[in-house]
Amino acid sequence: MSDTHQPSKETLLEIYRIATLIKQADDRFIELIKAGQIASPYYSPRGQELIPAAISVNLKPSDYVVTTYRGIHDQLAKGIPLKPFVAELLGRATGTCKGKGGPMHITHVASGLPVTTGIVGAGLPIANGLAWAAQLNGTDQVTVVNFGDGASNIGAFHEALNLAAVWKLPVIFVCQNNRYAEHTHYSLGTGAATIADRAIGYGIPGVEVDGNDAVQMWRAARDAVARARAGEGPTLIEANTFRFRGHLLGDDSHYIPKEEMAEAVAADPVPRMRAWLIGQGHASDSQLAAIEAANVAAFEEAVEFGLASPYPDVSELDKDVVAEGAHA
Amino acid sequence: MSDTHQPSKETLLEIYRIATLIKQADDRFIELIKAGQIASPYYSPRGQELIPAAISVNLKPSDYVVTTYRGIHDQLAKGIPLKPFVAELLGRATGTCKGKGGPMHITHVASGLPVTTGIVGAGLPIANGLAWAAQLNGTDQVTVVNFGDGASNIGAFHEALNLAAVWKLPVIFVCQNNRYAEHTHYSLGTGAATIADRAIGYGIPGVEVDGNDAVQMWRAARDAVARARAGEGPTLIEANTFRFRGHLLGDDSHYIPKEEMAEAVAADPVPRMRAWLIGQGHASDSQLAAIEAANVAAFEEAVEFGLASPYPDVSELDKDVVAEGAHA
Amino acid sequence: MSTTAQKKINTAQAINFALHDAMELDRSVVVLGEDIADDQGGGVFKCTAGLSAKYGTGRVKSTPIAEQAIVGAAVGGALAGLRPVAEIMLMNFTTVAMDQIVNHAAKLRFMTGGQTHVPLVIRTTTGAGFGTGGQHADYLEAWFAHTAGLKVVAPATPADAYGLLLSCIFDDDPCIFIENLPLYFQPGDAPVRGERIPLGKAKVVQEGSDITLVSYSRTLHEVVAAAKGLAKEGISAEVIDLRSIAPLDFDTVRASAAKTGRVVVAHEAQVDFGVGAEIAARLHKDLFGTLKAPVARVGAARSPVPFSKPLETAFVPTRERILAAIRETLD
Amino acid sequence: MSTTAQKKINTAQAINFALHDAMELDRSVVVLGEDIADDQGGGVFKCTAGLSAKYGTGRVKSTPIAEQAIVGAAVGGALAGLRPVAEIMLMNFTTVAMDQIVNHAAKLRFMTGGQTHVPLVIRTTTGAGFGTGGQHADYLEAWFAHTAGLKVVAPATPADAYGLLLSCIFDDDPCIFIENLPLYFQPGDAPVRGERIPLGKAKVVQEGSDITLVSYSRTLHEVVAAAKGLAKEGISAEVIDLRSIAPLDFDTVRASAAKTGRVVVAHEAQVDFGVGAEIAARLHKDLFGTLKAPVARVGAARSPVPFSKPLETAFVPTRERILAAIRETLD
Ligand SMILES: Cc1ncc(C[n+]2csc(CCOP(=O)(O)OP(=O)(O)O)c2C)c(N)n1
Ligand SMILES: Cc1ncc(C[n+]2csc(CCOP(=O)(O)OP(=O)(O)O)c2C)c(N)n1
Ligand SMILES: [Mg+2]
Ligand SMILES: [Mg+2]
Repeated sequence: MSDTHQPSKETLLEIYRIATLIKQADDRFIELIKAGQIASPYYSPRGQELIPAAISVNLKPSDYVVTTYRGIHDQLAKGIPLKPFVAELLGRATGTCKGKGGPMHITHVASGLPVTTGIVGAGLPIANGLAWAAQLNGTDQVTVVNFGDGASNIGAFHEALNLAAVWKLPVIFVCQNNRYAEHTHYSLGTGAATIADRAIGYGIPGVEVDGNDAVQMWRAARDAVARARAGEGPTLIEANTFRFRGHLLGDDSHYIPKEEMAEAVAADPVPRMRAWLIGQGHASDSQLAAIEAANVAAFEEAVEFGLASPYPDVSELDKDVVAEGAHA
Repeated sequence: MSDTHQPSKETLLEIYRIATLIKQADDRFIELIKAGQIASPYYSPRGQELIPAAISVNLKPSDYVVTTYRGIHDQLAKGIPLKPFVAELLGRATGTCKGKGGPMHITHVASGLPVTTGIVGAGLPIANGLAWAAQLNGTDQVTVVNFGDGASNIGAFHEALNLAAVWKLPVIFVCQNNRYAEHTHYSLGTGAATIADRAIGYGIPGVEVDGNDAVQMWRAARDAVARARAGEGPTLIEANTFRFRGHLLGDDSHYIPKEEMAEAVAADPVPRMRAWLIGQGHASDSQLAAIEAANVAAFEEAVEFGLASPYPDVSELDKDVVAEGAHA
Repeated sequence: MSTTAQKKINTAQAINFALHDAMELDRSVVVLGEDIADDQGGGVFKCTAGLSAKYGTGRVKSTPIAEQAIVGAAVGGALAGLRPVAEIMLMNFTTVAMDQIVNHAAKLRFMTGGQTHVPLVIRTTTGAGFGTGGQHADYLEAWFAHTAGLKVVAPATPADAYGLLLSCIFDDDPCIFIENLPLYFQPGDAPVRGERIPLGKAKVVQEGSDITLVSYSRTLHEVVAAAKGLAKEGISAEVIDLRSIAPLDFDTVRASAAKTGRVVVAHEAQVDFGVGAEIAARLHKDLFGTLKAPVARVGAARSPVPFSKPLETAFVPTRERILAAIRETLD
Repeated sequence: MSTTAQKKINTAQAINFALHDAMELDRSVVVLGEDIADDQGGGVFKCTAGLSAKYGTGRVKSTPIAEQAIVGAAVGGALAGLRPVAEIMLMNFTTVAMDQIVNHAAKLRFMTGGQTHVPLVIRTTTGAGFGTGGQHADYLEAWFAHTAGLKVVAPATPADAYGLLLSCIFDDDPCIFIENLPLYFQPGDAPVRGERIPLGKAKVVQEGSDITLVSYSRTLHEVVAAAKGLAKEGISAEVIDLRSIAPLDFDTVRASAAKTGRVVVAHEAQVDFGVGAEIAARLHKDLFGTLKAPVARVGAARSPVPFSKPLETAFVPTRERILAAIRETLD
């Protein structure tokens, strides 16, 4: 509350660069899907861009980020290279996972993205293991694991937070609370007044922040990262946000009251941050436009790369099931 | 704290009758096991007698109690008939489960004991279902589910408390916190300062009581039962207690500091309650001795019945797998 | 057969009808699962649409994302006299609830010496084809069939889905009811209202004399298509839809195999340690020395379900792979 | 063979030795599970005794009762370069962690296109005989063997337990290592220190010419005893210990079956949809027309594990039942 520490201008611009890249990527993917280029359910992160953008500027390349089916924002923020990223969404052999993983399971180990799961809650216990390895090896690596409000109701959440607390693991649990789990509103699925309240049950700090406010989000991440690096254990961050495009593409969000949606979209965090940056004198319109244009150019190059890439050969089915040379 | 409501003398004597029956039954079972009459691991509830005794006087026969492998105290308190109870521990055809369930799985539907599980945490989600049926059918049945401190760290605990909260189920979660989960001390397995703290994460009342104090325990149970019957939803009770005889028979409790054990045994709740009843003038020594003698007589009759009962026929293996007449 | 049998409906609708009819017939039928009430859209695949509007949110409950809590509530409800139908959105998510299913639902009748029983249905869907990748399309029926106390049912048509689901709901033991995602949208003959299809009875979809083809769920349609192709070549295939995997209607399979002497079993699950193995083992035992060829098995590739379209297409037991196995068996 | 092979140790000790040797050899080997550190007694069956004292509670961690968290931590650790050995106290408790095992450990190598792999071992024990009833003694190996990406190993002797566990720990993919509770206490030849037994290789325990008996884990000992009895009658049985169920050393089984023409498979798991089915299906296919009798299968009764002693005794595949199957096969 009384924390007035501001990120530097460079940091703010980097947050904006990432957030706008996410937004642009999302728009472009939806075009590709509508054009029949991606044959898969797609879970848009529109509306949640600032959360990973403000976290990632606190992370090192060697830190880990674990995420879910709704994860392109987390992946882009962590710095996944665009070409193999787009190629993976397109199911191409040049994708990060050779096309075998797909949109729900984009991983890129070299970028610190070792696991992306389609199973609600399952990333949390795995994040503990990554953090345990870091703790044991004496590296200062931090593991950030992202999940939704709905995921906070599944058993794996509870087991993971408790274990992390008892083992004092350098892990940060980031609940991206977009108020809905598929079609179910927070209040119908979750007994807790706030997800952050649940931290009490593990004896760890629980922090509720406006995930759509870059500065607040940045501060919460900064503190949690510092705590983790100092060996003081895990933090639970509840980042309040909203999901603009339904659970998955094609979902018309009929179960969301029109006013709730309208209000959220009116407060769209990316344009809001843009206006704020200019208003605060952190950047000029043309500076930001240049960032946006650079993003678009890079992303288009990646789309071209992806579309031009071959599909994996059917023989790939037999590969990577177990170590080469071993029996499946 | 300021609650000075006292159970009636009759209620106190009934609590004592049950508690002492549990203690006697436990002693007798251990004799039977040592004599080779029961071929099974045995999980003694010695030290935890007052918890179910003080709960059960608040329950109706139609209420449900769900418990675990460490459950004979809960079953006796709920009023399981002694003969088929003992016979089940002895694996006889006359047992409540025809000898198929055994010590870890004693159930007796007619006594409101529909499920006893050997899987840590698994009783909690099932208790919700029993409570849901009562809620739907408009009966005022309450479901009490017992589990240990260790169980509060498993996913099923979390999922069950949250669902019960959201559905406002008439269920009472009783954590019998005996400080150890097998050989692991509370502090090594549990992040929470108290298990009761975890209630906050579900938006329900969490009550910590001295489970070895009959009056405190009785009050906590009374309130939770009233709340459940009134349709106000679940309560989490943390009943602090201790386990005198290790995790299972044969365990020498080497992992428990000697002083901790000595202190707990010195405060043995059953003799303590006995002394208190006499000291408070609620009963005379001879009155209590009569209760004890009646217990012993009834229990011995049950042991005789059990020992004289036949083992189930091997053909029972094919029965009760699915409904009679259906294919397994 | 009533005239409704002329109409076409799809499997998602058939399931919806069965749930409506069961709930109307018996107050003890209750439904629970993620997003299943109408305020949440009546289920992600709309199978439960209209139920909460008609029967109330007491009997039709959307749940938190908590599969252990869902199946646990169903088990407890069943112990207390309800007939819960729990939806586990996708079959891979049953992995979260295996303890409740296997250690509890399947066993409580036996472990209580018959004092209790657990009349619950777990509806779940699965199947490759929609680009969902490695964690959303597994067929795990062999696990459940391996577990004493569970029934396992996997319809291939809307009418079967309707009639088998009714039977599962009114069965007194736990049933795993396996739906298939692509089949939800495929039309078929409408069922006769209220008509239950007995569990543990296979259906001879097509009689034939040269070879027996055994399948279930979506793969059955590939098998039928393969059989059509064979017919043009003058090969007469008998096609059996198991419908129930446990209990297995082995009598029907054996009788057909005894007649044709050649058998191919096809399913979308992994071949190794799959349902085909059980059928092959039994056939070779009961018909020892009389089969004209070994029982052939066709299933998915030995890998997790892949994302990329060409891989996903090759992963499932395609018509071509089924045909190849048939030809080898006929040789 | 070194002279240590003369000494007798039991399987609990053998496992303990393997863990000690692996931890000494490689810093990346870590161990976790309920009560496994020395302050908690070194494991309920003492298999991990002395590890935390020697290697510290960083590498040897007692955990909360939270099987999803245990396996999850092992998966994550494995992704980050550790070789975690997770103890799931009893095999029935793997049901709580099936999502981590099946949807994650087994699949991540494939789903990441080979970027990652998950070199973890899940040690777990099971088996009837100690009156633990319906939820503590199931054999679930067929589930895991049905899952692409998992290895499944089930030793029958202390020396095998030692050598196979070492191989599992240093294997680059996830292994399910199945121990047997009664066998923990049965002495056998001590292993040769450091000697690994390759995964996927069966052991011909005894050569013979009249019939092939295939088994693993505790049931192997019943089979060996049965074979001894047969020898007195002049019947020569070849006994094969699979040791690994996945990958299955089918070559060894087939070669033996080709020689004897008769096969009985025995295991403590359920017969239906069990490991025996896969072996029977493959044998009949590969040796079509050459076997002298159908492959027989012996397993547990078709029920949950019962408590009462006479039922428990009859539940498991007894020597008598194995002998009966052998005689029928020899007929
Ligand atoms: C164990 C499991 N149960 C159910 C699902 C189906 N499912 C996928 S996403 C989702 C909603 C998750 O909601 P939330 O955690 O709030 O994340 P969000 O999608 O809003 O980002 C559900 C139920 C799943 N993938 N895994
Ligand atoms: C899912 C599961 N994991 C592990 C076990 C083994 N186990 C049985 S009792 C127990 C300890 C339980 O401790 P607590 O919940 O405190 O209950 P207490 O025994 O003290 O009454 C454990 C780990 C089990 N039965 N189920
Ligand atoms: Mg959400
Ligand atoms: Mg305890």
